Amino acid sequence: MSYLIGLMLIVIAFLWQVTLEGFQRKVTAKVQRRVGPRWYQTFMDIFKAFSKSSISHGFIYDFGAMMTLGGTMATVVFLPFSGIVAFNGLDNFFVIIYLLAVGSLGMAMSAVGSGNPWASIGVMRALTQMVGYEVPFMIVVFGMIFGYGTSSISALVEVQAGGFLNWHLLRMPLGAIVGFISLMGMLAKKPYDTPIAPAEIASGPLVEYGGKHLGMLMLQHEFAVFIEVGLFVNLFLGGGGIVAYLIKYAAVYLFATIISAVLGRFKIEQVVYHFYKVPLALSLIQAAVVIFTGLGVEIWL
Amino acid sequence: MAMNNDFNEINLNDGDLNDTITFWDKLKNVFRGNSLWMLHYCTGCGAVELPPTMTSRFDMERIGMGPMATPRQADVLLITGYLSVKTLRRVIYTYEQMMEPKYVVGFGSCTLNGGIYYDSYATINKLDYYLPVDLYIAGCMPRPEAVMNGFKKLMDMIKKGEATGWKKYQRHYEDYYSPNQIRSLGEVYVKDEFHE
Amino acid sequence: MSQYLYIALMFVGIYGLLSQKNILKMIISLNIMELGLNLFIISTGYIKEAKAPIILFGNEGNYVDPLPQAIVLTAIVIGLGVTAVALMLARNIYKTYGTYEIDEIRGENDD
Amino acid sequence: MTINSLIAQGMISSLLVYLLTKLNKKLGAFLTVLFSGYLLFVIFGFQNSAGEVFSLIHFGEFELTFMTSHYAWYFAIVLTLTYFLVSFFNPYWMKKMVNPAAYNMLFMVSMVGTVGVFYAKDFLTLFIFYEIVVWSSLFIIPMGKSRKTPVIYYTISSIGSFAMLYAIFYLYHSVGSFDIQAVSEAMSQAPNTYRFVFFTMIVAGLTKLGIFPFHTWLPAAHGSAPHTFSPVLSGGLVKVGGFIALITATVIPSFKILAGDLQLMGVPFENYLIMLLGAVSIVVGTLMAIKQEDAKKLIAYSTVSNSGYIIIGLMLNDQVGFAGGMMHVFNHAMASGAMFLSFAAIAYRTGTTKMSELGGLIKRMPLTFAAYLIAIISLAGIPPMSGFASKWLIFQGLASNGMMFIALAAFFGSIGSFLYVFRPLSAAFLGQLSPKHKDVKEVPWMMQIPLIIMSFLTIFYGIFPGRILAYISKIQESVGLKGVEIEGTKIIAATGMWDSLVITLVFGGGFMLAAILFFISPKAKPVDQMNTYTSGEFIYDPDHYHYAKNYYATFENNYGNKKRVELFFDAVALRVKEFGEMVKTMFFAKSVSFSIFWIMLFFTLVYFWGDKV
Amino acid sequence: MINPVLLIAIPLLAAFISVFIQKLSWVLLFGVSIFTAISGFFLQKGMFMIGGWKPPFGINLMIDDYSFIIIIVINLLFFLTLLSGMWELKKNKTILMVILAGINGLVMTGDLFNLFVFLEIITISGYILAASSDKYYSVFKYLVLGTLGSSLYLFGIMVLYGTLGTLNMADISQQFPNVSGSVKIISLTFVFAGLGVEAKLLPFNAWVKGIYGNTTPLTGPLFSTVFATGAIAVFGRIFGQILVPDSTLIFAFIALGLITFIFAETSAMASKKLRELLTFSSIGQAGLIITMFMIGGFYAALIQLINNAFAKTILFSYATKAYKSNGDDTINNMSGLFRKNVMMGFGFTVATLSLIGLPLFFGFYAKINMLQSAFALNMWIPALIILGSIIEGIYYIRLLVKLWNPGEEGQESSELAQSQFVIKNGFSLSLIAVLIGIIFVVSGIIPDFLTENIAKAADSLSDAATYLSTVLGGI
Repeated sequence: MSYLIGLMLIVIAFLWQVTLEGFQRKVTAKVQRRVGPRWYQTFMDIFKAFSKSSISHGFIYDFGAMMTLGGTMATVVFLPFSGIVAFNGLDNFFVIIYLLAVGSLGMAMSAVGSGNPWASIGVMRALTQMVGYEVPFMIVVFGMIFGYGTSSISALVEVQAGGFLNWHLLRMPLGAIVGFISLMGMLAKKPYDTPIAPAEIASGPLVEYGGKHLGMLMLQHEFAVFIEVGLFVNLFLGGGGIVAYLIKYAAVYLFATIISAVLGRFKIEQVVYHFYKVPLALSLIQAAVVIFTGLGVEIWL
Repeated sequence: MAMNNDFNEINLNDGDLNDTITFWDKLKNVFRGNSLWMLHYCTGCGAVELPPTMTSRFDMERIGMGPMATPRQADVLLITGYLSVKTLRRVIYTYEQMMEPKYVVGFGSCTLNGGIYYDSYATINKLDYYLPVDLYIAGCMPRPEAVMNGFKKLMDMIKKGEATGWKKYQRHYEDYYSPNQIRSLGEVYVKDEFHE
Repeated sequence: MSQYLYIALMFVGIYGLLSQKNILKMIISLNIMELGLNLFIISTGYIKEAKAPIILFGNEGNYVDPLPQAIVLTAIVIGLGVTAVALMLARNIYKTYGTYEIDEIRGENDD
Repeated sequence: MTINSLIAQGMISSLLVYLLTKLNKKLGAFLTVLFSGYLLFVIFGFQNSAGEVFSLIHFGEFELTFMTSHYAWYFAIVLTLTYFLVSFFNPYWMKKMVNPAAYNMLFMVSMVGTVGVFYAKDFLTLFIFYEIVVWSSLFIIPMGKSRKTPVIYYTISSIGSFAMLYAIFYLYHSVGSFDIQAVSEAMSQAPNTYRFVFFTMIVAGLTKLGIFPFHTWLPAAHGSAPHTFSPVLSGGLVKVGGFIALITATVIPSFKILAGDLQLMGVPFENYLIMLLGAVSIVVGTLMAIKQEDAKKLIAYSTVSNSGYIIIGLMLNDQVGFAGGMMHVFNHAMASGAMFLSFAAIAYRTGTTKMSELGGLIKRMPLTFAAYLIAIISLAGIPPMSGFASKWLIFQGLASNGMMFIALAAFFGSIGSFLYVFRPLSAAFLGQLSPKHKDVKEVPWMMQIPLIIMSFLTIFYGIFPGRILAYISKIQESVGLKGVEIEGTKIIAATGMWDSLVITLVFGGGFMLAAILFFISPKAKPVDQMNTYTSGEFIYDPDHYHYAKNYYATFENNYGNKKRVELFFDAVALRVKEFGEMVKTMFFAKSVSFSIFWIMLFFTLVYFWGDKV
Repeated sequence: MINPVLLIAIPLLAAFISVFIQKLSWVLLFGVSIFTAISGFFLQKGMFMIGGWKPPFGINLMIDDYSFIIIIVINLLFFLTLLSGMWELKKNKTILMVILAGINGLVMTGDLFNLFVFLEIITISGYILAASSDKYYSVFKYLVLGTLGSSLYLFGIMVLYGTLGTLNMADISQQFPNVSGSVKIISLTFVFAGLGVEAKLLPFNAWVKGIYGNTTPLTGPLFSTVFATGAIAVFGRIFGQILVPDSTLIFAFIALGLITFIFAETSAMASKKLRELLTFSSIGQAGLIITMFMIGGFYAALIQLINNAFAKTILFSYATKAYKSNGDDTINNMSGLFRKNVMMGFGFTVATLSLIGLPLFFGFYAKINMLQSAFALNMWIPALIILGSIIEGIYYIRLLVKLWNPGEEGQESSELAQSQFVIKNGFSLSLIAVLIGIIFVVSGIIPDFLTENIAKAADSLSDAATYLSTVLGGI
C-alpha cells in the first residue's frame, strides 16, 4: 500500500514540479523583460530528449545515470508531501539527506565515467559546493532535532501546526535564512550554479549527456528540486494542507528564481569560503540559541 | 574554390525520405518541433544576429528554442556565415558529435554559393557538399526577424516530418559526403588531424 | 692537625690534574696526590708517644697501630705500578702524536 | 578449544610458518591463510561464551589469564576476519618481499597477539599482548617504502603503551591487583585516582587509533607499509586502540565514577575532552585526505577521520551513540580493508598506487572497481551500505545529547568523505585508460575472494544492520548500558527511527523504474572514451587528457599546508638529539680537567648540602 | 664442593706458569676459564677465613646466595668473552688470567681494603688491555680517572678505619649506623666516587666513551659485561648492605643514577656509530641498575644486571667484529647487514628487544619488577624509568629497522641497497647469539627457572642478619 502511495507521490512530483519549472522560466523571462516560453515547455524539452538517440561511454556511464534517477525517486517517496506520508515514522532527516547523496554520487560517477575533463571539473565543483551548503543546513536542523527530540520530518511539521506564528520561519529566523541560502546552494540556482556553469565548463557534468541520458538527468534535477524545496517548506513553513503546501512551495521556489535571475555566479574558490563565513556563523548561533536557551522551541508565544 | 568537374551527380533526395509516419513518429515530431535546442556555432558575421533573437527584443525562447553549450545536447547546428576550410573540419567533427535527429541551418549567401568570398582560396562555396542543410535563411546576414521566421519554418518542417537531412547524411555518407569532405580537406582522415 | 696538611697535599695533586695540560706534569700530580693519600693513611694509625710496631725483645705495650702501615705498603706498590703504565702510555702518545700537550693531540676523540 | 591453547598453537605455528617459508615461499603464505581461517573458525565458536576463565602461564609471581566476554568476541571476530581475508593476498606478494619468512611469521604473531589483547582478563596480559602486536607489526612496516616511518610508529605507540604500563603499575600499587573487574570495583570508590588512570590509559587507545595529537604516524606508516599489510594495519590494528578506549571508558564505568565531575553537555568533562579530540581528528583527517596524491596515504588519512567517529561513539556511552561507535568498528574494518585491498590489487597489476599515473582501470579490472565502489559507498555512509547505519546511530546519539560542535565536525567529516572517497574512484578507475596499462588483467581468482566477501558483508549488513546491532545490544547489557532497540529491520533511537530493508527496497524500486525508463528509449551507441566534446579540438594523448592530478586544487588552497603536529614531533626529536650532543661535549670532553671539575663539584655539593636536604 | 679460594688461586697460578711457558698459555687460559665456569655451580656457601685469623682481624671471603649468583654469571660471561675474542688473544693471555682472578676476588672478598687491591688489579690490567686499541690518549684519560677514583676510595675507607677501627665489611655494617653525621657523609661520598668510576656513573664516566668506543672483539665484551657486572655487583653489595646511606644522601645518589640513565640515553640517540651507541646504552643501563640498588629493589636490579650483561655480550661482540672486518661501524652504511647472517641478526634483535623490555623477552620481566619496586618509593622514578626506556627503544628500533631492511627512503626495500660489509669468522658469534637468544625468549615466557635463585640472592642481600651471623658468628 505504501509503495503505491510512493508511486503516486513520484507522479505528483513530476507533474507539479515540471509545470512549476515552466512558470519559473516564464518568471525569469519577465524579469529579463522577455516574453518567455509556454508553461508546458519543460515537458516538451524532457519528452524531446527521450525521443532522441544517445551515445554511451561504457557501463558505469549508464549505470550511474540509472542510479542517480533511481536514488532521487526513492528519496521523493520518503519526503512527507503535505501530510501524505508513504512510510510513517521512516521519513528521518538524515535518511533523506544521505539518499540525496546517493543521487549526487550516481551522477558524479556517470559524469566522470564519460571521460570528459569538463565533467570531472563539474563534479569536483559540485562536491566542493556540497561541503559548503550541507554543513550549515544540517547544523540548523540538528538544533531543531535536539529541541524537539525527534528527527522525523512529519513530527517537525506537526510541531509547527497552529497558525502563522508557530512556523519555524519565525521561531528560528536565523535558521530560516541559513536554510534558504543552503536551499539556493542545493538547487544550484544562479549565485551557486558553479557546477553547471554553461559559459565556463560547457554545462559541467552534463557535457556528454544527450538523448535519454539527458532526459534522465533533467528528470533527476526536477525530483531533486522537489525534494529540496519540499524539505524547506516542511521544516521552516510547516507545510499544511495540499493547497497551502503547494502555494508555499510555489512561493519559495519563485522567490528563489527571482533572486537567481538577477545575480551573477560565484567563483568556486569563493563558494565554500562564502558558506563557511556568514551562513555557518548564523547556523551555529541559531543552534546554540535553541540548544542552550530553548528559545523558539520551549519558550515561545 | 574552383569547382572540379568530376563531381559526382547523385540524386540525394531519392527514396521517400519523409519519416514513415507512424503514430510514434508523429508524436516525436511534435515534441521535436516544440523544443529545439541550438548549438550556437558562430562561424562568420551572422553570429551577431543571434543574441538579439535570444534576448528580450525577439526572445527565441518563446517558440521553445534555447542555446546549448555542447553538441551532445543540441538539435540544430547554425552555420552563420562563411566557412573557412579549417573551421569546416571542426564543424564536421561537431556535427558528427550531435545526437541523431539533428538539423543544419545555413545563414546568408556564403553557405549557399560562397557569397562574396566565392573566389577566395580559404573558404568553401557550397555547404551542401559537406553537410545536409535543412534550411537556408537568405540575406547577407538575415535580420533577427528573418532568423525567427526561418526557425518557425524549420519547426513546421520538423512537425510535418520533412526535415530529414540527418537521414540523408546517414544514407549517402560514403558515396557523397565523405568524398566531398576528403576532396576539400585532403586525404587526411578527419578525426586524427596531426598538423593542424 | 697534620691530617689536614696531608689532605691539603692531596688537593694540591688534584689541582695539578685539573690545571696541567702536559701529560708528564699530570703524571707527577697523580703521584703527589697518592703521596698525600699515603701520608694520610699513616697518620690515621698514629698514637701519641707510641713506638714503631716492631717487636724486638719481649713486647712491652704502647705500639702505634701497625695496620695502616701495611696498607700503605700495598698502596705505594700499586701507585708504582700505575705510574709505570702511565709512563708507557705517555711514551706511546709521544710516538703517535709527537707531543705531550693535550691540546695539540688531534684526531682521536673527534672521530 | 580454549583460548590459551589457541594462543600457544598460534605462536608455535608462526615459527613453523617461518621455517616453511624458508623452504618454499608460496607454501608458507598458504599456511598463513589456513591458520587464519582456522583461528577465525575457532574464535567464532566462542560467540556466546562469557566469563570463562583460562590461565596461560605463571609469569614470575603473576598469573596471565584470559576471560571470554561479548565485547572481546566482537572485536576478535572483526580482527580475525580482516586478517583472514587479507591473508589471501599473501601468496602473491612473496616474490616482491625482502624477508618473506619474517613477514609471514610476524603476520601470524600480530594476529595471535590481537586475540590475546581482546581476551585478556587482567591488565598485565592486556599489556603483554598489546606490546607483542606493536613490535610484530613494527618489523613488517619497513619492508615497504620507508625506514623512517617505523621509528615514528614505534615512538608514538610506545608513548601510548608505556603510559598504559605506568597506569597499570600505578593501579597495581594502589589497588593491589591487575584484574580488570577488581580494578573497576576499586575505581568506583576512588574517582581522582581513576581520573589520572583514565587519562594515562586512554593515551594508549588514542595513539593506536590515530586520534588528533597522535595521528602523525598513521598516514606515514599505512601509506608506506607493504601493500598487503596496510589493510590489516588500518582495518584491524587501529581497532585495538578502540578496544583499549572501550576498556578504560566503558568496562570501567567512567560515566558512573566521574558523575561527580564537571558535566559538559551531560557528559563528564574527561569524556567530552576525548570526544573533542575525536572531532578534531575527523576534521584534520578529512582536510588532509582531500589533498593526498598517493591513494594509500589518502585512505590512511580516512582511517584517521573514521577513528574519530569510533572514539566519539565509544565515549558517548549513551544507548545509541555507543552502538554506533561499536558498529562503526566493523563497518570501517570492512570498508577500509576493501579499499586498501583494491589498491593492493591495482599495485599488483600496475605497480603503482599514485593516482596521477592511473586511469580508466574499470575496463580491465571490473571486480576491483565494484569492490572499491561498494567500500566507498559504505565509508561515506550512504544508505544502502552498512556505513550509513553506524553513522546514523552516532548522529542520533549526538542529537539526543545536543553536542553541537562535535556534530559540526561529524557532519563536515561525513560530507567531506564524499570528496576524498570519490577522488581515487575517478582518478584510478574512470576516465581514459593510459596505453601503458593496456594489457592489465583482472587480479587472479584467489585475490578476488576477499574482495567479493568484503563487498557481500558490507551489503548484507547494510540491508540487515539489525543482526550486528542485536549482538551489540547484548554487549551493552553486559557492560551496564541500555541496549539499542531493534524491531525487525527497524532501528529505533530516542530521536527517530529508520528501516534499512524498506529503504533498500524503495531504492531498488526507484532503480527499476529508472532502468525501465532507460531501456524503453532507443538504444545508445557505444562510443570510445576519447570521442568526447572538446569544442572541436582533436586530443590524442589519453595520459594528459585524463583529469586526475591535484583534483580538488580549488578547495585545497582555502587552507594552507598545516603539518604543524608533524613539525612539533620532529622538533622534539631534534631537541633530544641536541641534548644528547650537549651531554657528550659536556661530560665526555677531550680533556680530563672537565670531568675532574665535575667530580670536585659533586664533592662540594654533597659536602655542603649532604645532610640538609 | 669446591673451596672458593681456589677460584682466585688457580687462575693466578696459571698466570705465573704461562709467563714462563708461553706456548702453554693458550691451553692454560681456556682450561682455567672452563674450570671456573663449571666450579662456580658447586661452590661451598659460607665464610672462609684466609690465613687463620678470625674475621674482624683477618681477611675473609664471603659466599652467600648473592655472590654465588654473581660468580656464576661472571665466569660464564668470561668464558663467552673468550669465545668471542678468540682471534684477538695475541699476547694478552696472562693478563686475562690475572683479570679472572681479580674479578672473582673482587666479588667474594669480605674486606674493604682487599676489595681495593682487587679493584686495582682489574683496573691496571684494564689499562693494558685497552692500550691494544692504539687510542693511547683515551687510555691515559682512563688511567688518570681510574687512579683518582681508587685513591678517593682508599681515602674513604681509611676515614672509616680511622673512626671504626675495622675494615671488615660485616663489622662495619654493624657499627656504621651509629657513626657521627659528617664522617658518614665524607666516607660515603668518597667510597661512592671511587666505585662510581668503575660503575660508570655520570660525573666519573668521562673515560667510557674513549675506551668502550674503540674496543676489539676481545676487549669489547670483556669491559662491557665482565668488568661492568663485577663493578655494579660490588656497588650493590656495599651500598645495599654495608654502608647503607640514610635518607638525604640516598636521594642524591638516586638522582645521580637517574641522571646518568637519562643523559646517557639521549646521547646514545645522538650517536651515529654502532659502538658509540652501545657505549652510551651500557652507561645508561649501569645508571638504571644502580638506581634500582639505591631504591632497594635488589631483585629487579639483579635481573636487569643479568639481562644487560648477556645482551651486551652479543651486541658488543657483533659491533666489534663488524668494525674489525670492515674498518667502519657507522650505522648508515651497514643497512641490511643482518640479512647476510640471519643467526647473528636473530640474536642481536632478541638482545635489543630484551634490553628495551618488550614482552616475550626476559627484559620485560625485569621492567615489571623495576616498576613495582620504583612505585613503592614515589611517583616520579617510574616515570623517568619509562621515559628512559622509550628513548632507548627509539634508537634501538631505528638501528634494527635499518639493519634488517636495506633500501633508500621512499623506495621499496630491496637487495640492491644491501651494504657491502661482511662479518669474517663469525661462527663463534652466531653460536653465542643463538644460544643467548633462545635463553632470552624461553626465560621471557617462563622466567621461573632463572629467577628463583635470583630471588634467593636478592633476599640474602636485603636481610643483613644472616650475613652478620655467618661472618661474625665465629667470634
